[in-house]
Amino acid sequence: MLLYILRRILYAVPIGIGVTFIVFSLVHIAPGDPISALLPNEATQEMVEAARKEFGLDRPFLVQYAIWLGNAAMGNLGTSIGSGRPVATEVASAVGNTFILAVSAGLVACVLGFLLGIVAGLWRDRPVDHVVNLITIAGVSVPHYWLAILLVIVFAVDLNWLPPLGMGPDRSGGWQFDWAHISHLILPTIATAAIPMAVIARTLRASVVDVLDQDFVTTLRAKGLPRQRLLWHVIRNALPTALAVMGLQLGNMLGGSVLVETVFAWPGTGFLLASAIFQRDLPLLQGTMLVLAMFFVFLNLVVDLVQSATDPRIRRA
Amino acid sequence: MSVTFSAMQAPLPPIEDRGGPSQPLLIARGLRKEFRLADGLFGGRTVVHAVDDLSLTVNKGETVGIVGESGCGKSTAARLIAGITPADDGEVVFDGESFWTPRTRIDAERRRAIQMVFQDSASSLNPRMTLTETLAFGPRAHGVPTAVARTYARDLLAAVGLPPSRFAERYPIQLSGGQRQRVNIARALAIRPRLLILDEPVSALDKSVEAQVLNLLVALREELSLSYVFISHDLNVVRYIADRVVVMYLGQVVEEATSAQIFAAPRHPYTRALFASKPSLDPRRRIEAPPLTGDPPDPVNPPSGCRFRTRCPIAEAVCAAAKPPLAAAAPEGEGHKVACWAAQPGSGHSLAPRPMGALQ
Amino acid sequence: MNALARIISEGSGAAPSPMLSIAGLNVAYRGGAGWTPVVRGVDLALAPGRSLVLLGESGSGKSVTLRAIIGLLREEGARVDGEVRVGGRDVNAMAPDELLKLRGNEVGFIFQEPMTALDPVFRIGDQIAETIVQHRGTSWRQAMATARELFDLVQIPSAERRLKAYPNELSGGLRQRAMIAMAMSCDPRLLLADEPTTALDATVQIQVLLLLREIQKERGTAMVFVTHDLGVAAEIADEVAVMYAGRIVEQGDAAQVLLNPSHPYTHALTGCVVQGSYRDHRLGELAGAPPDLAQLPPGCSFAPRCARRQEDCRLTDPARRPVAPRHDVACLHAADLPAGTAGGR
Amino acid sequence: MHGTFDSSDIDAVIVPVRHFSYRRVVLGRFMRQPIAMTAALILLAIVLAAIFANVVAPADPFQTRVARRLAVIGTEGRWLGGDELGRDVLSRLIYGGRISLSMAVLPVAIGLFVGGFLGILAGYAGGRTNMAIMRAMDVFYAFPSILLAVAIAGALGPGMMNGIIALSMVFIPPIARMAESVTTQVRSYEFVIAARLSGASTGRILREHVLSNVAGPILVFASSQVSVSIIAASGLSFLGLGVSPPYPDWGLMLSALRQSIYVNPWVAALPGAMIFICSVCFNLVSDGVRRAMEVRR
Repeated sequence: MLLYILRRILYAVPIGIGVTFIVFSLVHIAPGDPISALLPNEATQEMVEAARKEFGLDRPFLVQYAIWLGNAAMGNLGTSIGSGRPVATEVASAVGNTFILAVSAGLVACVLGFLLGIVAGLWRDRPVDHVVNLITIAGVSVPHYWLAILLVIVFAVDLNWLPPLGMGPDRSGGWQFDWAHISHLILPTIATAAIPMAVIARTLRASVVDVLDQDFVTTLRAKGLPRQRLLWHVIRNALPTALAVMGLQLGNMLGGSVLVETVFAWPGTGFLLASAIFQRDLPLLQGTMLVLAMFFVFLNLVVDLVQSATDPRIRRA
Repeated sequence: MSVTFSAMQAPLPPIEDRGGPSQPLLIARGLRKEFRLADGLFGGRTVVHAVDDLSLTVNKGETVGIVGESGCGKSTAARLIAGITPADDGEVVFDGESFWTPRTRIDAERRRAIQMVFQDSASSLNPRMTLTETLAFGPRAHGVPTAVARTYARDLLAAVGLPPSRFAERYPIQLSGGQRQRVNIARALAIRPRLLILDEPVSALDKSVEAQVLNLLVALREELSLSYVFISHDLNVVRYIADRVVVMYLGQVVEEATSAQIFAAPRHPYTRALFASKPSLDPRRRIEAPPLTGDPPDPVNPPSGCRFRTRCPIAEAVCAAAKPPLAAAAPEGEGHKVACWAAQPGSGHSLAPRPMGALQ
Repeated sequence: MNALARIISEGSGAAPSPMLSIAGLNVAYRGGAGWTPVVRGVDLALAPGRSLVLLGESGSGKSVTLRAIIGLLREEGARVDGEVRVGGRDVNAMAPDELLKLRGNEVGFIFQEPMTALDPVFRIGDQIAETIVQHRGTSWRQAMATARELFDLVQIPSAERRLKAYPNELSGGLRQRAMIAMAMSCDPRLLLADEPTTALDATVQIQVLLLLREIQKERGTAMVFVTHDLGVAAEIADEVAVMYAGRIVEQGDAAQVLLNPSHPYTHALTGCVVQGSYRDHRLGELAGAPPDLAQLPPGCSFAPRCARRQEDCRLTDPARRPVAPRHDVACLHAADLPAGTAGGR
Repeated sequence: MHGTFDSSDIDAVIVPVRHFSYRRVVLGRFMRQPIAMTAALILLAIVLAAIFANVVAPADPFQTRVARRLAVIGTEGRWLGGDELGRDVLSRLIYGGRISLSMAVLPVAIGLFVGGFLGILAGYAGGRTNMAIMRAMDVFYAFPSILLAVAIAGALGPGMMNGIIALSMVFIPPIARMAESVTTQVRSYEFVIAARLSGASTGRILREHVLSNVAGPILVFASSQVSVSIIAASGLSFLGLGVSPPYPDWGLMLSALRQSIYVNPWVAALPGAMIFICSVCFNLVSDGVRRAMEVRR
């Protein structure tokens, strides 16, 4: 088991390196001289020369990559063109905000998705299943940024129940556990959770149906086990798949947050990324991407390990 | 319906006999194959010795049966001989000419000399092809024009007992298991091989259909002067169809003899146990106690020395020390070989015959 | 029905009430066009402590009949009618909770493929213990102790370690032994086994077969054993019922049916058993394949393949009638068969 | 004649099905699903309307009218309202289908070709080729999909081509992974082994045996990605990474009309509704095809 964990971690290393390489390449696929992408337009000739030295832009591509990677490992992600502040600082302040949204939306998506999936799978082809199917088809198909706008139209503009923008009453950006803050969280949570919830539900339904079709379920019935015990077996068998899809969807929420945070002006990494794109602030884009992608790699690793811990069939592999 | 292979106009020329009747059709020497399972942290050490030093000779017109339980390596052996699975070591000589070695590949023309029929009749047929398309594929690959190959395919169907008027345009899903296996046999024969390797061809069939297919195989061998390597776990089937029998256990050959010899007087304790495990069909003469206890060991960590010793009723210290060679069993001499210390003169096993010198 | 009554009265003189009785069992599944009959009017009776082998090829309805005994089919969407009585109570009329008490408790079930029939993510010991806790209401610890004893009964070595193993960590033979332990865990009076040795290697198959025979005799458990293998049937059966196209075509004492088959199908089956060498003889063949159950021929469903068919076979579906004491055959021309053609030739 | 078996009895078992063609069976099964068929027809209508937009659309999508700025739904000549420049929203929605649907379908098509090719190659070749290709795919897989598209498009800058390139990069890896796994499976089937044994060339085996068996599942998977693609593509436009104004595109329209939700909320919701409808329909069609291809029993 320990060996297995080690191997999974070891396996994640080349993936992580590949990810950093792609992130690094982003600046170089941008049209024009990378130096102009890395510095503000009004940069002086000295600044250009200094940057050329610092980033090793006169050196071969791979050396540049090594220098950049070394800097990134030390926490130096460059300087934001837009704000002039270090990218690391910008990202650090945004990560916490995204985290709040991700946890809240993740909880909603996992719990609802899990319940809907199990119910639909157990009552396959019954009315409940059809209703869940309707909900989840809509869920996987909905453009979440549009859903966000709809929610704002209905609950903020029309009904005036909930605030349309921001993450709190003041613009400070701090988080507190009170209604003023929670009310700001509700709409972004729904918009972020919609697609992952539907994907989790659909995957879990398929998984439950799959489990129910297996021979051992007949054995369980032939043993005279009551329904609730049967349910436990089914859930336990569907669990590895459920965990895997949940982890993956949690990661995908990071991607979806770019759009939802933009709509709600939620000051997280997604919002940061959108403004980086809007201002063509490539160092900021690069830094944010690096942090998010590395987190995703880490998340995948955790999911993998948790999955293998819950599935004895792959424990020895 | 009365189409037979001999009357059929085959679009492919037969493969010329080169070595003459006394030259064995197939000689396989020292075949070896390891499968690496999960990799360890730095390169794997979990290795399954699927086939370990297998040698086999098939004479012209002969059927060699390979018997063994699941995991004994008999199916791997078949794929090694046919050259589908690359071997780690060994070579196959076909009619006096090298068929493959670990370094050489087989060219397409000579490859058709050895064909296979598999156990799973369903996955052996492309579900998207009609029977005509399936049977025409091989000849077309060898340059036969499509129209000719399709006509030939219909004749082939007739020759294995499936009237083309009703079967030619069918898909595999529309056939029963026995019918599919007939098609598989026809497909293998379509490019006129000289050796057919049959890997458990009747194991998945109902008993009543099994007999049909076995009779077909016997008739075809006669008619087309084929040779067979017939692999099965079923002793009765092997006994029926084979001239010579090879018994495998955990990747190694433990006994080899003519069908008559081995069924009359099995020498290896595993072969004996295998025979004794076969129910009698007579409720009045039942087996009282199982001849062996336990399951075959994990092929990942086979026992040292003789691999059968952990289940062997006559195992002694010498059996753990070294692997017994496959050698002529003393009294019968010619042709009956067994890998057991109890049959090797002077091996140190208490049941071993005394060395030849001492006897005279 | 009167044939049934006769079997019951003759079955075992001292014990008049049968452990199992089936009367007029019909099972149909929903097919492409309407319902497809899979079991067509099966009558059976089995006295306590006896073993009955249901013998047949794929699609003969033998496994379906077996599943009907504990009412598994209705939950799978099949249409079932007829009477299935276990210990005198009609299974098809049971309330759901009564059915739960029957299954696993009074009736044990062993499946063909222990790899897929055991839950892959639960430990073997837990899967046995949960059955015991469910039916006996013991504590988990007690149940595990019982499981431990059961492992001794089915001769699994290193029981402690094996109880904690997952199904994929055991060999095929051990898995099937564990399956038997599970089926026996509540000391059932009736054991149902669906080809329990088919997936096993020859040397392991005979071990499991003899173990099952021994346990069944020692504990006095009645058993219905489904197989396609005549040899297996010969090893374990007190009585044999041969099924073809959803019907029992021949039934009687094992020795009678296997050595003196009276139905042309049974006769042909015994003739198909591979024996000897090709040099000596050609194998007996049974031409064709079983009929499509959705489109059964009129009359006797074996008639199209029958070597002895006559005109009336295509018209009349034969009922079962005795040809000897405790030996029934459903064939219009059973009497025409030469007697004592053991082995088929 | 071999032996005594009577071939007429062999046939007694099987119901003869004449001209059983896989494609026709699948098509037949698809047409028998009312929901999937309705979705397919709606999609067809939207696509046809987009193609023949110059005939169908009631007004010029570029013509601004100050008087009709943010006109409400039902206004004469602006039946679905007017946008921030007074252009006809209905016409822009119809024309918008051209860019929005192309940006959704093209990346998946590219992903299907490139990913399908790589996956089949990796699956059939196995060994090191497989390792090299699939590990490279894993790296792209290690990004949340929309994030990767946003990052690449963000670096490349706005423009329809850039958007399509960015999205293609997103769809190649999952399609390759899918193609690899089905090909690996098909390759292990005995009919492929038998074909190899017959001496047929690799190209012939791939063409005649492998492709016909992997194409279906890969296509179905790719079709299920179109709905993801349409959401992502319009998302890029929404962020200003797709086409530039004044070209009509649903994502771009949504982004522009978002500013006016306090004035004219329901008109603002319309472009999103189009994205949603198309996405739902693509999903339903894909589900329908998958169900039609499922082997019964």
